[in-house]
This record gives sequence, C-alpha cells and structure tokens, in this order.
Amino acid sequence: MSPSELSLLPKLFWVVVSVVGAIAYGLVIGGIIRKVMARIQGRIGPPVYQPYLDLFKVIFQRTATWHGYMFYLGPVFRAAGAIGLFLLIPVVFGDPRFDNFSFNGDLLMVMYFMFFGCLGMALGAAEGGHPHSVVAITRGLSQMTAYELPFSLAVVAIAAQTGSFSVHQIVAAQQGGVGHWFLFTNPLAAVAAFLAFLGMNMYSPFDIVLAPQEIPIGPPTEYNSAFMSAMMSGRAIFGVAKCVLYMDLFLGGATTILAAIVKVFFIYFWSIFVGAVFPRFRTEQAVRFFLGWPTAAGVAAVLAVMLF
Amino acid sequence: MTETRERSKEVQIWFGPQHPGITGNMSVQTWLDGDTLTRGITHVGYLHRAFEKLMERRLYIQSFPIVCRICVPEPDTNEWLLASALEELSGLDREVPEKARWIRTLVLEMSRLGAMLMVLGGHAGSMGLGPAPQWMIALRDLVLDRFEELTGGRVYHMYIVYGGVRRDLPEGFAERMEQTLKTIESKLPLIDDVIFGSAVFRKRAMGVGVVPREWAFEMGISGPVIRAMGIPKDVRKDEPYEKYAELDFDVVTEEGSDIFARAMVRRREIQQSIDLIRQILARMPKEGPYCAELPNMLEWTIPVGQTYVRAESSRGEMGYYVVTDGSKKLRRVHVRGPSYVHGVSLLERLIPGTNIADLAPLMVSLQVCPPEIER
Amino acid sequence: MEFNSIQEVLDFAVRQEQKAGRFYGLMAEKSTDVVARKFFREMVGEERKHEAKLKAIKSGKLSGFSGQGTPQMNLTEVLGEPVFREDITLQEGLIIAMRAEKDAYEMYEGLKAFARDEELKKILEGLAAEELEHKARMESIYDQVVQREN
Amino acid sequence: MSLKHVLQPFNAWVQAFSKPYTIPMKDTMRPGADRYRGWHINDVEKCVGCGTCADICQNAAIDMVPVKDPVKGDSGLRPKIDYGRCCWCALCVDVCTTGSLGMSNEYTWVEKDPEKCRYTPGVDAKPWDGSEKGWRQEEGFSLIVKDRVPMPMLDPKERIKTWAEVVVGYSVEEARKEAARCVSCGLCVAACPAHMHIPDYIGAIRDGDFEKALDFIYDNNPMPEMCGKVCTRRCEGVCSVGIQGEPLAIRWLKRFATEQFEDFAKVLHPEVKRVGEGKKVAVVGGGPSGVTVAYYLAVRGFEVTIYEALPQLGGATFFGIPKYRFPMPSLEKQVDLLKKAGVKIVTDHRVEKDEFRRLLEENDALFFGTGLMKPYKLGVPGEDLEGVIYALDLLRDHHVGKKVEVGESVVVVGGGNVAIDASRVSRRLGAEVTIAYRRRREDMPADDEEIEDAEAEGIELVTQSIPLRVEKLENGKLDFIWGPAEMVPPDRPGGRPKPKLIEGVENHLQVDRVIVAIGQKGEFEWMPEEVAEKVVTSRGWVEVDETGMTQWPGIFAGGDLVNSTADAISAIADGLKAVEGIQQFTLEGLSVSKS
Repeated sequence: MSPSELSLLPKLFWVVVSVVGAIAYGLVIGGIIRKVMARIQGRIGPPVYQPYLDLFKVIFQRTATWHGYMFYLGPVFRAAGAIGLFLLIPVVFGDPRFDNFSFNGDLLMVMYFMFFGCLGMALGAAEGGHPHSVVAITRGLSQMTAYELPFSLAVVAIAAQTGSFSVHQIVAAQQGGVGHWFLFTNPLAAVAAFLAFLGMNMYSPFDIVLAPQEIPIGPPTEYNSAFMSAMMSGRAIFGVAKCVLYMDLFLGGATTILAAIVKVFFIYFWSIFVGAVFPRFRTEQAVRFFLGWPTAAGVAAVLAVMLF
Repeated sequence: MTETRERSKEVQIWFGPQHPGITGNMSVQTWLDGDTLTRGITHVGYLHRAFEKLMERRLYIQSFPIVCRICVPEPDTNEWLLASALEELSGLDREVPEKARWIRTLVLEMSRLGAMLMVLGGHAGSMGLGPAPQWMIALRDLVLDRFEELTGGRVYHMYIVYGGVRRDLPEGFAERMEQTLKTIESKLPLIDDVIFGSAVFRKRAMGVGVVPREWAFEMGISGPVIRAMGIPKDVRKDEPYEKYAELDFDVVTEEGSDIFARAMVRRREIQQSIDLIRQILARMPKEGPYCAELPNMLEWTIPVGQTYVRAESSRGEMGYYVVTDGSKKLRRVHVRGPSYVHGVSLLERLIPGTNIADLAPLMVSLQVCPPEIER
Repeated sequence: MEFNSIQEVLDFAVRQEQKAGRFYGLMAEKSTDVVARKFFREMVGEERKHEAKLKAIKSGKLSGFSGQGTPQMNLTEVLGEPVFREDITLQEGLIIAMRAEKDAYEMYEGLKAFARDEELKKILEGLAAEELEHKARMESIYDQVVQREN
Repeated sequence: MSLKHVLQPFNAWVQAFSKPYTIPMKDTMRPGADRYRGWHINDVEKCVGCGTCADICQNAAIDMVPVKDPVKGDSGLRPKIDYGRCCWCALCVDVCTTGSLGMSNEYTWVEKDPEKCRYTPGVDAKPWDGSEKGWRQEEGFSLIVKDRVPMPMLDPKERIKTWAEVVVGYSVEEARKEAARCVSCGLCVAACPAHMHIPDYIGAIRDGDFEKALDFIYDNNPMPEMCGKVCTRRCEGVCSVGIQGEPLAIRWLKRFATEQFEDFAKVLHPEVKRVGEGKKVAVVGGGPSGVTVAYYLAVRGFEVTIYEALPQLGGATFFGIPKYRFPMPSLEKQVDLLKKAGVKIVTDHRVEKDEFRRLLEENDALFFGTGLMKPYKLGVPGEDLEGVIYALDLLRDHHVGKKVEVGESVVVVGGGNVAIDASRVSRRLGAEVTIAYRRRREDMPADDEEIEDAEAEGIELVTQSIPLRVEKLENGKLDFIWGPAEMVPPDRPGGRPKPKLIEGVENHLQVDRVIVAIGQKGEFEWMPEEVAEKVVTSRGWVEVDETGMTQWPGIFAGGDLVNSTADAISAIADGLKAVEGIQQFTLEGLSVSKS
C-alpha cells in the first residue's frame, strides 16, 4: 500500500484521527510522567488523567487581558508547528491511514517545523511584554540553536547513510530486524541525537525556558484560558511528534500502532529518566554542553558515514 | 548619554513577592543585563505584622504566641529567646526546673533539624531538582510529627513558655524520636548522591555566590554562611545556653564560602542535630517538674530592666533585645534576626554580577526568612 | 357523725372551713401585733380559698383533691400548745394554725373509720390529705420564717 | 564533570520503587496526636463564663456570648470562638479557671458557610464534642495561682482565753501576692449584693496603691472594715479561681486595705455633690443599711440625721458580732468618717410612734432599717424556765458591758452565725459548749470557716437534733431533751432539706444554760399603727420596691427587715438602693414603681 491509495476525504479523516489521537496520547504520557515523577519524589502523585482535567479546566476559563494579536497567535503558531511537524512524519510505516503526508525530502521540512513552533511562540510571548517571557525566549532560542547542531549533524549522518532526506525511506531502510535500526548501525549519530533530544524536550537539566524558580514558567506566565489549552495540546502533540520522528529515524519506525505507542513512550521516557534526577543547567552551561560531547558525536557520525 | 544607553540595555525584573524561587514573602527588584544581574534591591513589607509593636500591646503571656510567627520554619528559637529574656528580667530563671532545660534544648535542636532539612531541600529545589527537596520535606514532616505529639502543634509549637515548657514528654517519646532519626539517617546517603554527588549541582554550586571572608565580621554574618567560610562561629559553643555546654559536639566548618560549602555545612549540621538529639534524650531526667510555678499570668509584672539574649538558630545568630518597664506589658522588643544581614545588606552586595539563574540558589543559601527582616 | 351522701360530707367540710375562717377573723380583729394580725387575715383568705375549692368539687367543677404525699416534718408534734392572747405573735399564730390543720386532718381520719360507702371513704381520705398538706405548708412557713437559722 | 557524578544521581530512581511518603486522599482523616490543639470543646455545665479565656486571647478571637440565664456564680456567658482569628495557642485552655475548656484532636473541618466558623463550643453541636483526646489542662502547668496566701491566725488554745482578734491580717507583701492571683473575671461583683468594685480594689492592692483601693471600696460600702472582717463573702463562693483552687481572699484583702489607714477621712476625699442641698432625711436605725443611706446621702449634700436606740451605731454589727471578730476601734473608725461627712447622729434614742409621725412631717424622706432585734422562741415546753436565754440578748448584754453568766456548760440551739457567735462567746466566758442543730452540718447557714473555728476552739456540734423540751433538774441544772432527726427532701429544688423527727427516742443533755438562736424577727411596736399596717407583711418583713421604697410614699426601708439573707452586705446593698430611691423621690418627686 502506498499513500496514493487513499483518496483525499478518507485521508483527511485519518489525519484528524491521528492528530486527535496524538494529542490524547500526548496528554496520557504527560499524566504518566507526572505520576512517575511523583513516585521518584516520594509522592503518590496525581491521577494519570489529570492533564485532561487541567486541559478542560483552562478551556472553559475566560480571559480578561489583551496583549495584541501576535500575543494570542503565539500558542496558535506553536500548535500549528506541532501539528505540521506531526503531519509530515509517518506514524505507522506502511499503513496509508497513519502515513500522514510523508514525501521525499520531508525531513528538511520537519526540521523547519520544529523551529517554526518555537519561533512563533517566541514572537507571541515577546508581545506579552513580560520580562520573564523575554528572558525565557532568549534562553530558549540560545538553547535551541545549541541543540540543533548535534541534532542536525545526526540527521545529516543518517540521511547520508540512507542517501535520502525522506523519512519514509529512512524508515524503510531500517526494516528487517532490530539490528538494522540506525540506533545500532549508527550509534554515534544516535548519541548525538538523543542528547539533543534532552534539550528538545525541555526537562531538567535543560528546562531553562520554563525554569519556575528563576523566571516563573517563562512564556506561559501571561497565557491563560483557551490559549493555555492551545499551548497544552500543542505541547502534547509536539512531544509525540518529536518522539515519532526519533522513532522513525533511529528505532526503525513502527509497523503497528501498538509498536508506535510503545516506542514513543520509551523515547519520551528517556528525557524523564535523566530529567528527574538532575538540577537545571544555567543557559551558558547548557549551550556549552550541547556544543561539547553531543556535537562531537554528531561530527564523528557524519565523518564516519563520509569515510566509511 | 553613555549611562542612558547602558540603562536601556537593562531589563528590570521583580523577583517576588509571588515567586516560586523566593525564600518567602519578600521581593528583590533586579536589573538584568543579558543573563547577568547588575544590581538588586531587597524590598520587604509584604507580610509586615509589626510583631515588635504587637508585643508592646500584649501581656507577657500573650506575646508568646506571637513570637513563633517571626520564623515559620523554626519558631522555637524565638519562643526560647523571649522566654529566657523575660525569665532573666523577672528572676524566674532561677526556678526553671532541670527537666525543662533539657526539654528546651531538645526542642531547639529538633527545630534546627527540621529547618536544616527544609533549607537543604531548598538548595536543590532552587536549581530545579525534583526529588531531593520533596524527600527532605517528607523527612521534615516526620520531625513535625514528633513536634505534634510533644507540643500539640505541627508548625507553630508555642511550647517553650516562661518558667519551662508547657507539657511533659509524652509516653514513649524517646523511642519514637529514635525511630524518626533512624529514618532520616537512612535517607541521607541517597540525598548525598542526588545533591552533593550530582555533576550539575556541583557545577552550579561550586564557586558561585562566594562571600568574601573580610565581610564576615564587617557585616555581622553568622550561621552556616560564616561557618562555610571556615570560621567556627556558633552561639551554642561561644556562649552556651540551656544544656549546650553539657553536650558533646563540634562546630561544623567548611571552606570555600560558596553555595556548595554552605549546603555542605547544613548537611553536616543535620547529622550533628541528630547526634545531639540522641545525647539529649539519653540524658533527659525521667522525673521532675517541667515548668516552674508561674505567677498569675494575667497580672504578671516584671521589674524595670533590659537585656539581650542570643541563640543559634539554623540561619545564624538570633538575638532579642528586651526592655521592661515594670508594667504588665513589654516596653520594647527588638528582634535581631540573621536574615536582615543576609537578606538585605549581604544579598544586595552579592547580586551585581550574579547570573539570574543563580539568584534563587543564592538566596536559599543565605537562608533568608523575611518575617525576621520586617518584625 | 354519720353521712349519707357525698354532698353531705362536702357540706360539712365547707362548714368546717367557714368556721375556721371565722375563727381566724376573730383573732385578726383582736390581736394587737401587726404581723400576727396580718397573718390571721391571710389565713381568713386561705380558708375562703379552701371553701371555694370544696364548693367547686361539690358542683362538679373540680374532680378531686390534690396534695397527696407531701413530706411531713412533724413540727406540730414537737412544739408546745400556745393559747390565744391579744399580743399573740406570728410564731404562736403559726403554731395555732398548724395545730388546727392537724386537728382537721385527725377529724377526717376519724370519720373515715365510720364511713361504709367506698365513695365516701375516698372523699374523706381526700379531705384528710388536703388538711395534711395544709399542715405541711404551715410547717414549711414556720420552718422558713421562725427557724431560719435552725 | 566526572562520570561518577554523572551516574550517582540516578540512584534517586531507587525511591520510585519504595513506598511514597504521602498518603492517599481517603486516608486524610488521620487522627491528631493525643494532645493536638484542634477545635475547641467546652463542658458548658462546668463552665461559669468567667471570661478568662477571652481575656488571655491575644487575637481577641473569643467573645463571651449569653447562652443561658445567669445562676449563682455563673455569668450566663459562654465563649464563642472565631476561627478566623484563633491561632490555636491553647492559652485559653491553660488559663481556664474551671478546666471546662479543652481542645479536641480534630484536624479538619469543612464548612461552606463561613459564619459557622464562629461557634460556641459545647452549645453548638460539633462532631468532635466529647472528644477524649486533644489538648487539656495538665497537672504541673497553670497560668493562674491556685493556692491562697495563708492568713495568720491565733492558735485556738490561745484565743479562747482572750477577746483579741483571731485573724491577724496580711502583711503588705502577703496582701500584694494574694491580690496578684485575681483574674478580674468579675463574677464576684455580680455575686456581691452591693456590687462592690472587687477586681478594681484588688488590682489597686496588687499595684500597691492602697489609697486607690480604699477609694474603690468606699464607692459603695461605708463599712468596709466591718465587711473586711465579718462579711459572709458570697464573692468568694463564686470566685472562679476557687473552682480548681482556693478562692481569692477577697474579704481579707478588703480588710487589709482598710487596716492600712488610721483615719479614713485623711485619705478619702469624696467629692461632695451638692445635689441634695436643702433636703432633709431621717434615718431610723443605725445599722449597716442606715449608715449606708446616711453616708451616701450626706456626701451628696443631703441633711441626714440617724436615730439609734443603742449607745453606738452599727446595729447588729455592733451588738451582735463579738469583738474577737470585729473590734470596737474598727467600728469607731467608720463612724468617725460618718460624722466627718456631716451626718448628725443621735444615739441612745428610741424613736416612738409620735416622733415617727413628726419625723415624717419634718423630713423629705424617711428611711428605717431597724433590723431583726427580737429572737424567735424555741416553741417547746419548758422554754420559760430560768436559764433558757436568747443568744441576741446574751451578745447584746455582753457588748454593752453588762455582766453575763453562762455557767459551766451551755447548749446553743441553732446553726446560724448568731449561734456560733453565742457559742464562741460562751466558750470565752469559760463554758463547755454544745451546738444543737436540726439539720446536717452542710446545711448550716453559718460560715464554714466560723464552724471550723468553733470546732477548733473545742465546741461540740450535735447535728440532726430536734429540741423536744427543757426540764429543770433538782441539782439546779437544765435537762435539754432532744430527739434525732432524719432528713426528708425539700419541697422545691434548691431548698433546704427538712429534718423530720424520729419519734420515740429522747436524748438528754445536762446544761446550765440553753441559749436559743434559731432565728430573729423584727419588731414594729414603735411604729405608728397606720404605717405598720401598710408596710409590714404577714411574715414580719417589710416589702419595698426596686427603689427601696415601702408602700408608704416617702418611707424607705432596708436591712435585715427587708432582705431574706439577713447579712450586713445585703443591708448595705439595700441602703445603696434606697440612696438612689431617696434622691429620686426627693428631687424628682416620683418613684420608679409608680411611674
């Protein structure tokens, strides 16, 4: 089966289903993470469905502030970026329903969308005028530029290895057993990418954007009500999308929904595993970190592909 | 012109009063240049309840539920200071029974333990570490459980009173306390791993927030802050009160004077408090009164006099300057808390050049308790 | 004395009360002590009340007597027997009243023995109890007024 | 950044597999510790509403609110606690005079209505009522001083040989120490018939300002030294400190304050208000009520004359109270002040009918407080025998200086203060004394302290004994025959239980004198018929309205004749009432009852 086998309307239907499913799953992951975090902290923690309660609560709230259109477009940009990212990556390899709009060279588009959401958020939050937002955005952009480097290097290495910038083909190249996964065939790229993932997912020690103790929550400081809910669902789908991307790039994609769900969870959990036990880096420390070992690994990965 | 341009580069940020990183209900107005703070001003007044003035309008006995509110995490030092000052002025100190003195020492040490646990958690928490602070709060809660059964209250104990303490130790208290101490001790290695053994914590804490040694006496720094400079200054040793002279302990000092050293002092003082509590419980008299026979507290008058008493709180030296005028009410109380020095003079001097991310850890390491500033 | 009907008994009792009332009235007139005089006058009123009560019972407006089982102090038995003088005091007046009530009680008790009819017996018992209660009241007053410190 | 420091923190994951510290929501009903300071509970039956809790509450979270009608020693108020202000310091519990207030070990209470967070514990039912655990008063810690400063007294063996005062009196230190025990609840003020400013003068004594204390005392008691020595002190009976400890020695403190001054006139400067200028008032009877009326009317500018049949003012306190309790100089001191206040005093002068009528004409108002001057008789056979005497006569004769003989042994019939006084006087005259009382010891109207003193002096008490008759024996002695009594319950709740003779048993007691002290009555022979007819009741008392006025407009009365308690302080209270009544009557020409 290939993507062209479905006509437009059914395709749209399945796109909506997968987006909604991704949001739902993203929220569930959020709930599980909170529960796990609570357990390591010695607490019972909130119920797994707590993010749903939070989401519905904020949806039904009203706002009483006005910071200009750009401010309110921030979360929209972010959600749009997340959805765009998600729609470009095949979730279930070989299933036309969950193949989304994968096409040749989509990996470049994916990289762009990853940046797009954050930029949109940055523009919107800056419009709010709250110094905490501004500080958070400068920190976030610095960190993002820093982790983009090892990530890009890893992607380049993998693209070079596959000879294609299509996620679809990258996944296809990994079929045929665990041993074909790039995680194992290109461990250096995997190290670079998974270290970069820590920064991408913004858990400790790289949660310098939200940093509650320093610049309380940063950009979301001023957001409330439905905008908050847009941010929350954007964050949920963004989290899932990133994990799906990593799954496609390094873990051989998924051929069933169940495999996708499991793999996404473990990729997500990686950032929690590290994040739960470390304090936060300062901005320049984080930048220096990404430009250190991860970048070296990325460069090594690219060189390795080039040389061998 | 240049200055204006310099200024225009700065972003003004209010740190508090509603801020998860602040150590209480105060705020620091800061100016940010990039990621670096150029200066800061401590603002207080957000919870000003005029404790000192309130006491001038209260009977002596009515003042005693007030003082514990001057420091929430560690109320007992305040209770003890007021009690001992008034005992000294009224001559009641000669009648404080032996057992009361032991119980008071126990309570003071328990409160130090609780406060230290909390503040060490704060050290890590202010840097965004999740687990350790939560464990510390949980461990502190175990201490609060003991406080609850001993004093009838968890946070505001209102237990040390003129002439002694308000109630005797409950049945089987020593055993339960020992159990609590064991639980706390069993958790300490893990806490060491997560805080002091953490690469990120070390990176963040070492060499940050260094207080120059020459400021120590110039500014009247005390407590863990001065001990982290390697200066063994501790009121419990320098001027022993209650039963501290009879207890066996050494003053904890560390070198480096940075956030890490201060955290380390606190870490070691947790162990010290645990040891002291064990010593106290072992030597506590079994029998005897726990409070002197009090005069009618509604009509108690104290002769004209003034005194200054001091004690070592978890934050540093606390002192009460108390003046009585022979009436039923205090003439004047002045609370000398370490937080004024640490939270206003020292903090404002340390802020320029500090990274914004380090402000919260810095404040925690100085252990500022805002009600002490705005008594 | 023998009665044939309840009406007769009640008539007799009414006459007794009237007699007592006249007796107290006479004493009130003659005594010189202001307190005793007032007391006797009060007693006249009391007897009138009793009389009215009896009449009410007779006409069926009241169904029976009250005052059974009042605790007795037996003061009357202990105290002496004063006689009426012009300068009689309240104390002696009270004793006289107590004795009069006691006499009345004893009289009804005595009459009870002759009564064959159960109904009659019951009425006489009621009357006796009533008088006993009056006696107890008098004793109570005596106890409160005279024996205040004893 | 060593590898060790990178890996070590991951140990934290160990905690994820151990039991959490927190507890699930459903377990939040964890009980508080045994002495946790939770929501208040109050045993309202035990509570007397003294308000000490409200006084000590530094947040002013406690209001005393009326919840029931005040009974003796109870203000009828109960603490209502505002939990918006309460800080759970539990000082209220520790200071509680009755120990009725406590705290439950209840942590949580959820209520939608914030108004309900102000409630009266014990009155408004709460789930934690009757909670066994929580903060309670405990032995070894008290915010009030429960033990009284002991009053030095003469040894019983010594004192029966002399007429010297038995009570020695406090020193300045002792008095100030005792005064400092007061919690100023004011229950005593309500209990005192004259509503003396007790907490105020005790406070002044505590502060060492004895002049101020005397000033407070003299505000509504012109015979304080008498009251300080012999008052029946109902105040001490209700003293809240006395519920768990010993009551304040209010009487001794008043005595102390008055004893500090030789001449009251030098320290007291009553502001003479000239409101009553030109108005004349006659006072018949110089007892406490008469003296009160005279003094307070005099300082208001009235022209007052007291007529007294005996050689000295003071009434029953002069002729009735023995000198070992109330020496003459103390009385004279008070009478002196009366003279200095401008009261005309006519002693040794018995007002008779015609003069009474004349006084009524000449004065704007007339007050009489002639007291209960005549004894009630025993009423048993043999009463007229020689050797049966009356306690009042004995005491009066003794005080006016007549020689009295009681022989070697006496029996005193009665259980009031008069009986005790007669016994102790007889004891000092050298007789062996037995007191025969009809009821039980706890029913005796006399002061407990007096009874104890009497027993200490070797006086025997025979209770539940009903006199049957007195017979003359051949050896010249009297045979006092009495029968034992059993107690039957009183007619009404709160009344005295009644003694009932157990018939058939006769006990004999050989004595030289039978002293009768069963009760006293007023006499009205001196009073014009028309007046007596109007003012006297059928029980031998005088009825007055709330201004102290009798049925006869312009005639006021007070003292033992009027009140049922027949003590000096009630007489003073009557006098105070009459002072207001007389002022109103003479100046405004109306009385409250008529309006």
